[in-house]
Amino acid sequence: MTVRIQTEDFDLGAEILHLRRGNTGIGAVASFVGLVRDLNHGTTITEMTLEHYPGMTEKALAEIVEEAKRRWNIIDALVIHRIGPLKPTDQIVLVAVSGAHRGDAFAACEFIMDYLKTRAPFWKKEQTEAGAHWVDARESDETAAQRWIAPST
Amino acid sequence: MTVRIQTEDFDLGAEILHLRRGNTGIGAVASFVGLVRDLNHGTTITEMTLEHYPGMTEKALAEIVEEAKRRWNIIDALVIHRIGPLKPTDQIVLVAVSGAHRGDAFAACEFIMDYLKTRAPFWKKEQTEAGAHWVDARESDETAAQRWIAPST
Amino acid sequence: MITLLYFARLRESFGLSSEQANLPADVADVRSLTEWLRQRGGAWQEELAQDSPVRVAVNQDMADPDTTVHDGDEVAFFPPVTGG
Amino acid sequence: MITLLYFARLRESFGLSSEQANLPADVADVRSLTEWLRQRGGAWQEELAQDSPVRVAVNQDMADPDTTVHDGDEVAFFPPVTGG
Repeated sequence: MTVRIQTEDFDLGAEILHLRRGNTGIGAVASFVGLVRDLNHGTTITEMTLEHYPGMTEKALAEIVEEAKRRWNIIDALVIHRIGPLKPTDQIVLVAVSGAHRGDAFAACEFIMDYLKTRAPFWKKEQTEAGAHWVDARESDETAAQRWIAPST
Repeated sequence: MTVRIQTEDFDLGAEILHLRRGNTGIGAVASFVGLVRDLNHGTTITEMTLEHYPGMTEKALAEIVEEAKRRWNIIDALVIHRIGPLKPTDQIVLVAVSGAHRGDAFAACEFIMDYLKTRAPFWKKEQTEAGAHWVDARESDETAAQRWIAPST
Repeated sequence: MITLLYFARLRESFGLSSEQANLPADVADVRSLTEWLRQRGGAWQEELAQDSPVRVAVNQDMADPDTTVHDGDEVAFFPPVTGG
Repeated sequence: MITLLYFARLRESFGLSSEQANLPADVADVRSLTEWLRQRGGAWQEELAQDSPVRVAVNQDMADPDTTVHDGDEVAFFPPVTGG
Protein backbone atom coordinates (compact mmCIF):
# COMPACT_ATOMS: atom_id res chain seq x y z
CA MET A 1 0.00 0.00 0.00
CA THR A 2 1.63 3.23 -1.15
CA VAL A 3 0.42 6.82 -0.90
CA ARG A 4 2.42 9.64 -2.47
CA ILE A 5 1.87 13.39 -2.64
CA GLN A 6 4.14 15.05 -5.19
CA THR A 7 4.54 18.04 -7.48
CA GLU A 8 6.13 15.94 -10.26
CA ASP A 9 4.16 14.13 -12.90
CA PHE A 10 3.87 10.33 -12.79
CA ASP A 11 4.24 7.59 -15.40
CA LEU A 12 1.14 5.39 -15.39
CA GLY A 13 2.81 2.46 -17.15
CA ALA A 14 5.84 2.45 -14.87
CA GLU A 15 3.73 2.80 -11.72
CA ILE A 16 1.52 -0.14 -12.67
CA LEU A 17 4.56 -2.27 -13.50
CA HIS A 18 5.97 -1.43 -10.08
CA LEU A 19 2.66 -2.21 -8.38
CA ARG A 20 2.62 -5.65 -10.04
CA ARG A 21 6.26 -6.50 -9.47
CA GLY A 22 6.96 -9.77 -7.78
CA ASN A 23 3.38 -10.94 -7.45
CA THR A 24 2.41 -13.70 -9.87
CA GLY A 25 -1.02 -14.08 -8.27
CA ILE A 26 -2.31 -10.78 -9.68
CA GLY A 27 -5.02 -11.36 -12.27
CA ALA A 28 -6.50 -7.86 -12.35
CA VAL A 29 -5.30 -4.27 -12.14
CA ALA A 30 -7.94 -1.54 -12.13
CA SER A 31 -6.69 2.01 -12.36
CA PHE A 32 -7.95 5.55 -12.62
CA VAL A 33 -6.25 8.72 -13.77
CA GLY A 34 -7.82 12.13 -13.14
CA LEU A 35 -6.82 14.95 -15.50
CA VAL A 36 -7.16 18.73 -15.66
CA ARG A 37 -9.90 19.62 -18.16
CA ASP A 38 -9.66 22.85 -20.11
CA LEU A 39 -13.33 23.58 -19.46
CA ASN A 40 -15.30 23.51 -16.22
CA HIS A 41 -18.92 24.66 -16.17
CA GLY A 42 -18.32 26.34 -19.53
CA THR A 43 -15.33 28.41 -18.38
CA THR A 44 -11.90 28.03 -19.99
CA ILE A 45 -9.25 26.99 -17.48
CA THR A 46 -5.72 28.25 -18.13
CA GLU A 47 -4.13 26.88 -14.97
CA MET A 48 -5.06 25.13 -11.76
CA THR A 49 -3.30 25.04 -8.41
CA LEU A 50 -3.69 22.22 -5.93
CA GLU A 51 -3.22 22.96 -2.25
CA HIS A 52 -3.20 20.29 0.44
CA TYR A 53 -2.85 19.82 4.19
CA PRO A 54 0.56 18.19 4.66
CA GLY A 55 0.41 15.37 7.15
CA MET A 56 -3.35 15.02 7.25
CA THR A 57 -3.51 14.27 3.52
CA GLU A 58 -1.21 11.26 3.80
CA LYS A 59 -3.05 10.08 6.91
CA ALA A 60 -6.49 10.42 5.30
CA LEU A 61 -5.39 8.61 2.14
CA ALA A 62 -3.73 5.80 4.10
CA GLU A 63 -6.96 5.33 6.08
CA ILE A 64 -9.03 5.21 2.88
CA VAL A 65 -6.72 2.60 1.37
CA GLU A 66 -6.81 0.54 4.58
CA GLU A 67 -10.60 0.67 4.55
CA ALA A 68 -10.59 -0.56 0.94
CA LYS A 69 -8.31 -3.42 1.96
CA ARG A 70 -10.70 -4.37 4.76
CA ARG A 71 -13.71 -4.32 2.46
CA TRP A 72 -12.40 -6.07 -0.62
CA ASN A 73 -10.08 -8.93 -1.40
CA ILE A 74 -7.25 -6.97 -3.00
CA ILE A 75 -3.51 -7.50 -3.17
CA ASP A 76 -2.08 -3.99 -3.30
CA ALA A 77 -3.07 -0.38 -3.91
CA LEU A 78 -1.34 2.80 -4.98
CA VAL A 79 -2.46 6.43 -4.69
CA ILE A 80 -0.48 9.31 -6.19
CA HIS A 81 -1.85 12.84 -5.97
CA ARG A 82 -0.10 15.86 -7.39
CA ILE A 83 0.00 19.32 -5.78
CA GLY A 84 1.07 22.75 -7.01
CA PRO A 85 0.36 24.35 -10.39
CA LEU A 86 -1.11 22.20 -13.18
CA LYS A 87 -2.26 22.89 -16.72
CA PRO A 88 -5.08 21.43 -18.82
CA THR A 89 -4.39 17.78 -19.80
CA ASP A 90 -1.98 17.40 -16.86
CA GLN A 91 -2.44 14.33 -14.70
CA ILE A 92 -3.76 15.08 -11.18
CA VAL A 93 -4.30 11.75 -9.51
CA LEU A 94 -3.66 8.05 -9.97
CA VAL A 95 -5.42 5.28 -8.08
CA ALA A 96 -4.47 1.70 -8.94
CA VAL A 97 -5.56 -1.53 -7.29
CA SER A 98 -4.31 -5.05 -7.93
CA GLY A 99 -6.12 -8.23 -7.02
CA ALA A 100 -6.71 -11.81 -8.04
CA HIS A 101 -10.05 -10.99 -9.65
CA ARG A 102 -11.51 -7.95 -11.38
CA GLY A 103 -14.66 -7.33 -9.32
CA ASP A 104 -12.75 -6.51 -6.15
CA ALA A 105 -10.12 -4.47 -8.01
CA PHE A 106 -12.75 -2.32 -9.75
CA ALA A 107 -14.80 -1.74 -6.60
CA ALA A 108 -11.82 -0.86 -4.41
CA CYS A 109 -10.42 1.52 -7.04
CA GLU A 110 -13.70 3.41 -7.42
CA PHE A 111 -14.22 3.44 -3.65
CA ILE A 112 -10.79 4.98 -3.06
CA MET A 113 -11.45 7.68 -5.69
CA ASP A 114 -14.89 8.50 -4.28
CA TYR A 115 -13.55 8.78 -0.75
CA LEU A 116 -10.49 10.73 -1.84
CA LYS A 117 -12.78 13.26 -3.55
CA THR A 118 -14.75 13.90 -0.36
CA ARG A 119 -12.38 13.11 2.52
CA ALA A 120 -8.78 13.88 1.51
CA PRO A 121 -7.76 17.51 2.22
CA PHE A 122 -6.96 18.88 -1.25
CA TRP A 123 -8.32 22.10 -2.72
CA LYS A 124 -8.33 23.27 -6.32
CA LYS A 125 -7.99 26.87 -7.39
CA GLU A 126 -8.76 27.50 -11.04
CA GLN A 127 -7.21 30.28 -13.07
CA THR A 128 -9.45 31.50 -15.88
CA GLU A 129 -9.27 34.48 -18.21
CA ALA A 130 -11.72 36.19 -15.86
CA GLY A 131 -9.50 35.61 -12.82
CA ALA A 132 -8.85 32.96 -10.20
CA HIS A 133 -11.37 31.20 -7.97
CA TRP A 134 -11.53 28.29 -5.57
CA VAL A 135 -13.48 25.36 -6.97
CA ASP A 136 -16.71 24.57 -5.10
CA ALA A 137 -17.27 21.05 -3.81
CA ARG A 138 -19.73 19.15 -5.98
CA GLU A 139 -22.78 17.54 -4.45
CA SER A 140 -22.45 14.66 -6.93
CA ASP A 141 -19.13 13.74 -5.27
CA GLU A 142 -20.80 13.47 -1.87
CA THR A 143 -23.56 11.35 -3.43
CA ALA A 144 -20.95 9.06 -5.00
CA ALA A 145 -19.21 8.60 -1.64
CA GLN A 146 -22.48 7.93 0.20
CA ARG A 147 -23.13 4.89 -1.99
CA TRP A 148 -20.34 3.04 -0.19
CA ILE A 149 -21.74 3.55 3.29
CA ALA A 150 -24.16 0.64 2.92
CA PRO A 151 -22.33 -2.65 3.54
CA SER A 152 -20.72 -3.77 0.30
CA THR A 153 -21.51 -7.17 -1.15
CA MET B 1 -13.42 3.60 -30.38
CA THR B 2 -10.68 1.07 -31.06
CA VAL B 3 -10.70 -2.72 -30.80
CA ARG B 4 -7.52 -4.71 -31.40
CA ILE B 5 -6.77 -8.43 -31.33
CA GLN B 6 -3.05 -9.13 -31.32
CA THR B 7 -0.40 -11.64 -30.33
CA GLU B 8 2.07 -8.90 -29.27
CA ASP B 9 2.15 -7.39 -25.81
CA PHE B 10 0.86 -3.84 -25.26
CA ASP B 11 2.23 -0.84 -23.37
CA LEU B 12 -0.42 0.46 -20.95
CA GLY B 13 1.13 3.91 -20.56
CA ALA B 14 1.56 4.47 -24.30
CA GLU B 15 -1.96 3.21 -25.07
CA ILE B 16 -3.55 5.55 -22.52
CA LEU B 17 -1.52 8.51 -23.83
CA HIS B 18 -2.76 7.69 -27.32
CA LEU B 19 -6.35 7.37 -26.11
CA ARG B 20 -6.14 10.83 -24.52
CA ARG B 21 -4.34 12.53 -27.39
CA GLY B 22 -5.94 15.69 -28.69
CA ASN B 23 -8.85 15.80 -26.28
CA THR B 24 -8.51 18.45 -23.59
CA GLY B 25 -12.01 17.74 -22.26
CA ILE B 26 -11.01 14.40 -20.75
CA GLY B 27 -11.12 14.53 -16.95
CA ALA B 28 -11.13 10.79 -16.25
CA VAL B 29 -9.52 7.64 -17.64
CA ALA B 30 -10.56 4.33 -16.10
CA SER B 31 -8.63 1.29 -17.21
CA PHE B 32 -8.33 -2.39 -16.55
CA VAL B 33 -5.56 -4.88 -17.28
CA GLY B 34 -6.14 -8.62 -17.01
CA LEU B 35 -3.09 -10.79 -16.36
CA VAL B 36 -2.20 -14.48 -16.43
CA ARG B 37 -2.01 -15.80 -12.86
CA ASP B 38 0.36 -18.61 -12.02
CA LEU B 39 -2.32 -20.37 -9.99
CA ASN B 40 -5.92 -21.19 -10.89
CA HIS B 41 -8.04 -23.26 -8.50
CA GLY B 42 -4.84 -24.33 -6.77
CA THR B 43 -3.11 -25.64 -9.90
CA THR B 44 0.17 -24.19 -11.13
CA ILE B 45 -0.12 -22.76 -14.64
CA THR B 46 3.01 -22.97 -16.79
CA GLU B 47 1.49 -21.58 -19.98
CA MET B 48 -1.85 -20.51 -21.39
CA THR B 49 -3.07 -20.33 -24.98
CA LEU B 50 -5.81 -18.00 -26.12
CA GLU B 51 -7.87 -19.00 -29.14
CA HIS B 52 -10.46 -16.73 -30.76
CA TYR B 53 -12.98 -16.60 -33.59
CA PRO B 54 -11.47 -14.17 -36.10
CA GLY B 55 -14.07 -11.79 -37.43
CA MET B 56 -16.74 -12.48 -34.82
CA THR B 57 -14.42 -11.37 -32.01
CA GLU B 58 -13.88 -7.92 -33.48
CA LYS B 59 -17.60 -7.62 -34.24
CA ALA B 60 -18.66 -8.68 -30.73
CA LEU B 61 -16.20 -6.30 -29.07
CA ALA B 62 -17.22 -3.39 -31.30
CA GLU B 63 -20.86 -4.02 -30.37
CA ILE B 64 -20.03 -4.11 -26.66
CA VAL B 65 -18.13 -0.82 -26.92
CA GLU B 66 -20.98 0.78 -28.88
CA GLU B 67 -23.44 -0.35 -26.23
CA ALA B 68 -21.23 1.24 -23.55
CA LYS B 69 -21.19 4.47 -25.54
CA ARG B 70 -24.98 4.44 -25.74
CA ARG B 71 -25.37 3.83 -22.00
CA TRP B 72 -22.78 6.21 -20.56
CA ASN B 73 -21.45 9.64 -21.32
CA ILE B 74 -17.95 8.68 -22.40
CA ILE B 75 -15.50 10.20 -24.85
CA ASP B 76 -13.52 7.24 -26.15
CA ALA B 77 -12.80 3.59 -25.43
CA LEU B 78 -10.06 1.12 -26.24
CA VAL B 79 -10.04 -2.67 -26.07
CA ILE B 80 -6.92 -4.75 -26.73
CA HIS B 81 -7.05 -8.52 -26.32
CA ARG B 82 -4.10 -10.80 -26.89
CA ILE B 83 -4.24 -14.25 -28.48
CA GLY B 84 -1.76 -17.09 -28.75
CA PRO B 85 0.56 -18.48 -26.08
CA LEU B 86 0.97 -16.49 -22.83
CA LYS B 87 2.90 -17.07 -19.61
CA PRO B 88 2.11 -16.20 -15.98
CA THR B 89 2.28 -12.40 -15.36
CA ASP B 90 1.71 -11.72 -19.10
CA GLN B 91 -0.92 -9.13 -19.94
CA ILE B 92 -4.05 -10.60 -21.57
CA VAL B 93 -6.48 -7.73 -21.99
CA LEU B 94 -6.70 -3.95 -21.69
CA VAL B 95 -9.92 -1.99 -21.48
CA ALA B 96 -9.64 1.78 -21.13
CA VAL B 97 -12.38 4.41 -21.18
CA SER B 98 -12.04 8.19 -21.22
CA GLY B 99 -14.72 10.66 -20.23
CA ALA B 100 -15.34 14.04 -18.70
CA HIS B 101 -16.21 12.54 -15.30
CA ARG B 102 -15.16 9.44 -13.41
CA GLY B 103 -18.52 7.79 -12.72
CA ASP B 104 -19.26 7.15 -16.39
CA ALA B 105 -15.68 6.10 -17.16
CA PHE B 106 -15.62 3.54 -14.32
CA ALA B 107 -19.04 2.07 -15.16
CA ALA B 108 -18.36 1.80 -18.89
CA CYS B 109 -14.95 0.18 -18.28
CA GLU B 110 -16.36 -2.45 -15.93
CA PHE B 111 -19.35 -3.06 -18.22
CA ILE B 112 -17.08 -3.69 -21.22
CA MET B 113 -14.96 -6.15 -19.20
CA ASP B 114 -18.00 -8.01 -17.87
CA TYR B 115 -19.53 -8.31 -21.33
CA LEU B 116 -16.21 -9.26 -22.93
CA LYS B 117 -15.85 -12.10 -20.40
CA THR B 118 -19.23 -13.59 -21.34
CA ARG B 119 -19.90 -12.52 -24.94
CA ALA B 120 -16.61 -12.20 -26.84
CA PRO B 121 -15.45 -15.48 -28.47
CA PHE B 122 -12.14 -16.21 -26.76
CA TRP B 123 -11.16 -19.48 -25.13
CA LYS B 124 -8.33 -20.21 -22.73
CA LYS B 125 -6.40 -23.43 -22.61
CA GLU B 126 -4.19 -23.86 -19.57
CA GLN B 127 -1.00 -25.88 -19.55
CA THR B 128 -0.19 -27.34 -16.13
CA GLU B 129 2.34 -29.88 -14.97
CA ALA B 130 -0.48 -32.43 -15.07
CA GLY B 131 -1.29 -31.61 -18.71
CA ALA B 132 -3.38 -29.18 -20.73
CA HIS B 133 -7.08 -28.44 -20.33
CA TRP B 134 -9.64 -25.94 -21.60
CA VAL B 135 -10.73 -23.51 -18.89
CA ASP B 136 -14.37 -23.80 -17.84
CA ALA B 137 -16.58 -20.72 -17.97
CA ARG B 138 -17.17 -19.30 -14.50
CA GLU B 139 -20.67 -18.76 -13.23
CA SER B 140 -19.48 -15.61 -11.42
CA ASP B 141 -18.70 -14.04 -14.79
CA GLU B 142 -22.26 -14.61 -15.98
CA THR B 143 -23.55 -13.14 -12.71
CA ALA B 144 -21.35 -10.07 -13.17
CA ALA B 145 -22.67 -9.54 -16.70
CA GLN B 146 -26.30 -9.99 -15.61
CA ARG B 147 -25.99 -6.98 -13.30
CA TRP B 148 -25.91 -4.66 -16.31
CA ILE B 149 -29.14 -5.93 -17.82
CA ALA B 150 -31.25 -3.81 -15.50
CA PRO B 151 -31.35 -0.22 -16.80
CA SER B 152 -28.27 1.60 -15.54
CA THR B 153 -28.60 4.74 -13.44
CA MET C 1 -23.66 -25.27 -48.91
CA ILE C 2 -22.84 -23.77 -45.53
CA THR C 3 -19.57 -23.22 -43.72
CA LEU C 4 -19.26 -24.89 -40.32
CA LEU C 5 -16.63 -23.71 -37.84
CA TYR C 6 -15.53 -25.39 -34.60
CA PHE C 7 -13.51 -23.75 -31.83
CA ALA C 8 -11.57 -24.67 -28.71
CA ARG C 9 -12.54 -27.99 -27.13
CA LEU C 10 -14.98 -28.79 -29.96
CA ARG C 11 -12.31 -28.24 -32.59
CA GLU C 12 -10.07 -30.69 -30.77
CA SER C 13 -12.80 -33.26 -30.08
CA PHE C 14 -13.94 -33.25 -33.72
CA GLY C 15 -10.39 -33.03 -35.05
CA LEU C 16 -11.76 -30.38 -37.40
CA SER C 17 -11.73 -26.59 -37.43
CA SER C 18 -14.01 -26.04 -40.43
CA GLU C 19 -15.92 -27.82 -43.15
CA GLN C 20 -18.27 -27.09 -46.02
CA ALA C 21 -21.55 -29.01 -45.84
CA ASN C 22 -24.57 -29.57 -48.07
CA LEU C 23 -27.56 -29.61 -45.76
CA PRO C 24 -30.50 -31.99 -46.11
CA ALA C 25 -33.74 -30.19 -46.96
CA ASP C 26 -35.14 -30.67 -43.44
CA VAL C 27 -32.29 -28.77 -41.78
CA ALA C 28 -33.57 -25.20 -41.51
CA ASP C 29 -32.48 -23.91 -38.12
CA VAL C 30 -29.79 -24.26 -35.45
CA ARG C 31 -31.78 -26.97 -33.64
CA SER C 32 -32.10 -29.26 -36.66
CA LEU C 33 -28.52 -28.51 -37.78
CA THR C 34 -27.21 -29.54 -34.35
CA GLU C 35 -29.34 -32.69 -34.42
CA TRP C 36 -28.02 -33.53 -37.89
CA LEU C 37 -24.41 -33.17 -36.68
CA ARG C 38 -25.16 -35.20 -33.55
CA GLN C 39 -26.17 -38.11 -35.73
CA ARG C 40 -22.57 -38.45 -36.83
CA GLY C 41 -22.10 -40.20 -33.47
CA GLY C 42 -18.94 -40.43 -31.35
CA ALA C 43 -17.50 -37.07 -30.33
CA TRP C 44 -20.32 -35.31 -32.21
CA GLN C 45 -22.97 -37.06 -30.20
CA GLU C 46 -21.11 -36.40 -26.96
CA GLU C 47 -20.18 -32.76 -27.45
CA LEU C 48 -23.54 -31.77 -28.94
CA ALA C 49 -25.66 -33.71 -26.43
CA GLN C 50 -28.88 -31.92 -25.63
CA ASP C 51 -27.74 -30.85 -22.16
CA SER C 52 -24.35 -29.61 -23.34
CA PRO C 53 -23.62 -25.92 -22.94
CA VAL C 54 -22.41 -25.52 -26.55
CA ARG C 55 -22.92 -22.07 -28.07
CA VAL C 56 -23.78 -21.44 -31.70
CA ALA C 57 -23.19 -18.33 -33.78
CA VAL C 58 -24.77 -17.78 -37.20
CA ASN C 59 -22.92 -15.32 -39.40
CA GLN C 60 -20.92 -14.18 -36.35
CA ASP C 61 -23.95 -13.32 -34.22
CA MET C 62 -24.92 -15.40 -31.22
CA ALA C 63 -27.82 -17.65 -32.17
CA ASP C 64 -30.41 -19.78 -30.40
CA PRO C 65 -32.05 -23.07 -31.42
CA ASP C 66 -34.71 -21.24 -33.45
CA THR C 67 -32.26 -19.17 -35.49
CA THR C 68 -32.71 -20.08 -39.15
CA VAL C 69 -29.83 -21.37 -41.24
CA HIS C 70 -29.59 -20.62 -44.95
CA ASP C 71 -27.36 -21.65 -47.80
CA GLY C 72 -24.17 -19.58 -47.70
CA ASP C 73 -24.28 -19.03 -43.91
CA GLU C 74 -21.30 -19.36 -41.59
CA VAL C 75 -22.29 -21.36 -38.52
CA ALA C 76 -19.88 -21.74 -35.61
CA PHE C 77 -20.05 -24.15 -32.67
CA PHE C 78 -18.04 -23.48 -29.52
CA PRO C 79 -17.97 -23.80 -25.71
CA PRO C 80 -18.95 -20.90 -23.40
CA VAL C 81 -16.31 -18.19 -23.79
CA THR C 82 -13.47 -17.78 -21.30
CA GLY C 83 -11.40 -14.80 -22.47
CA GLY C 84 -10.43 -11.64 -20.63
CA MET D 1 -1.52 27.04 23.47
CA ILE D 2 -2.91 25.40 20.33
CA THR D 3 -1.87 25.54 16.69
CA LEU D 4 -4.49 26.85 14.27
CA LEU D 5 -4.17 26.13 10.52
CA TYR D 6 -6.17 27.64 7.67
CA PHE D 7 -6.33 26.29 4.12
CA ALA D 8 -7.48 27.33 0.65
CA ARG D 9 -10.13 30.09 0.59
CA LEU D 10 -9.96 30.53 4.39
CA ARG D 11 -6.20 31.00 4.32
CA GLU D 12 -6.63 33.73 1.72
CA SER D 13 -9.62 35.39 3.44
CA PHE D 14 -7.83 35.51 6.80
CA GLY D 15 -4.48 36.39 5.24
CA LEU D 16 -3.03 33.75 7.54
CA SER D 17 -1.97 30.13 7.12
CA SER D 18 -1.25 29.35 10.76
CA GLU D 19 -1.08 30.85 14.23
CA GLN D 20 -0.44 29.84 17.83
CA ALA D 21 -3.24 30.78 20.20
CA ASN D 22 -3.82 30.75 23.94
CA LEU D 23 -7.41 29.73 24.43
CA PRO D 24 -9.74 31.26 27.01
CA ALA D 25 -10.82 28.79 29.70
CA ASP D 26 -14.35 28.47 28.27
CA VAL D 27 -13.13 27.21 24.86
CA ALA D 28 -13.23 23.44 25.19
CA ASP D 29 -14.53 22.09 21.87
CA VAL D 30 -14.70 22.86 18.16
CA ARG D 31 -18.01 24.70 18.57
CA SER D 32 -16.73 27.16 21.16
CA LEU D 33 -13.38 27.53 19.37
CA THR D 34 -15.17 28.47 16.14
CA GLU D 35 -17.39 30.92 18.05
CA TRP D 36 -14.31 32.47 19.66
CA LEU D 37 -12.65 32.96 16.22
CA ARG D 38 -15.89 34.33 14.76
CA GLN D 39 -15.82 37.12 17.34
CA ARG D 40 -12.74 38.52 15.62
CA GLY D 41 -15.25 39.98 13.14
CA GLY D 42 -14.70 40.78 9.44
CA ALA D 43 -13.59 37.80 7.33
CA TRP D 44 -13.65 35.60 10.46
CA GLN D 45 -17.29 36.36 11.10
CA GLU D 46 -18.16 35.82 7.44
CA GLU D 47 -16.21 32.65 6.73
CA LEU D 48 -17.12 30.99 10.02
CA ALA D 49 -20.81 31.99 9.95
CA GLN D 50 -23.02 29.31 11.46
CA ASP D 51 -24.43 28.21 8.09
CA SER D 52 -21.01 28.07 6.42
CA PRO D 53 -19.82 24.68 5.20
CA VAL D 54 -16.40 25.04 6.85
CA ARG D 55 -14.75 21.78 7.89
CA VAL D 56 -12.60 21.36 10.99
CA ALA D 57 -9.92 18.77 11.70
CA VAL D 58 -8.43 18.21 15.16
CA ASN D 59 -4.99 16.59 15.12
CA GLN D 60 -5.51 15.70 11.46
CA ASP D 61 -8.78 13.83 12.00
CA MET D 62 -12.09 15.21 10.77
CA ALA D 63 -13.94 16.72 13.73
CA ASP D 64 -17.47 17.83 14.53
CA PRO D 65 -18.71 20.67 16.77
CA ASP D 66 -18.57 18.44 19.86
CA THR D 67 -14.97 17.33 19.36
CA THR D 68 -12.93 18.48 22.35
CA VAL D 69 -9.91 20.73 21.93
CA HIS D 70 -6.96 20.51 24.30
CA ASP D 71 -3.77 22.40 24.86
CA GLY D 72 -1.17 21.28 22.32
CA ASP D 73 -3.74 20.31 19.67
CA GLU D 74 -3.47 21.14 15.98
CA VAL D 75 -6.82 22.45 14.74
CA ALA D 76 -7.37 23.12 11.03
CA PHE D 77 -10.18 25.06 9.34
CA PHE D 78 -10.88 24.58 5.63
CA PRO D 79 -13.59 24.48 2.94
CA PRO D 80 -15.09 21.19 1.70
CA VAL D 81 -12.34 19.35 -0.18
CA THR D 82 -12.09 19.42 -3.98
CA GLY D 83 -9.09 17.27 -4.93
CA GLY D 84 -8.89 14.28 -7.24
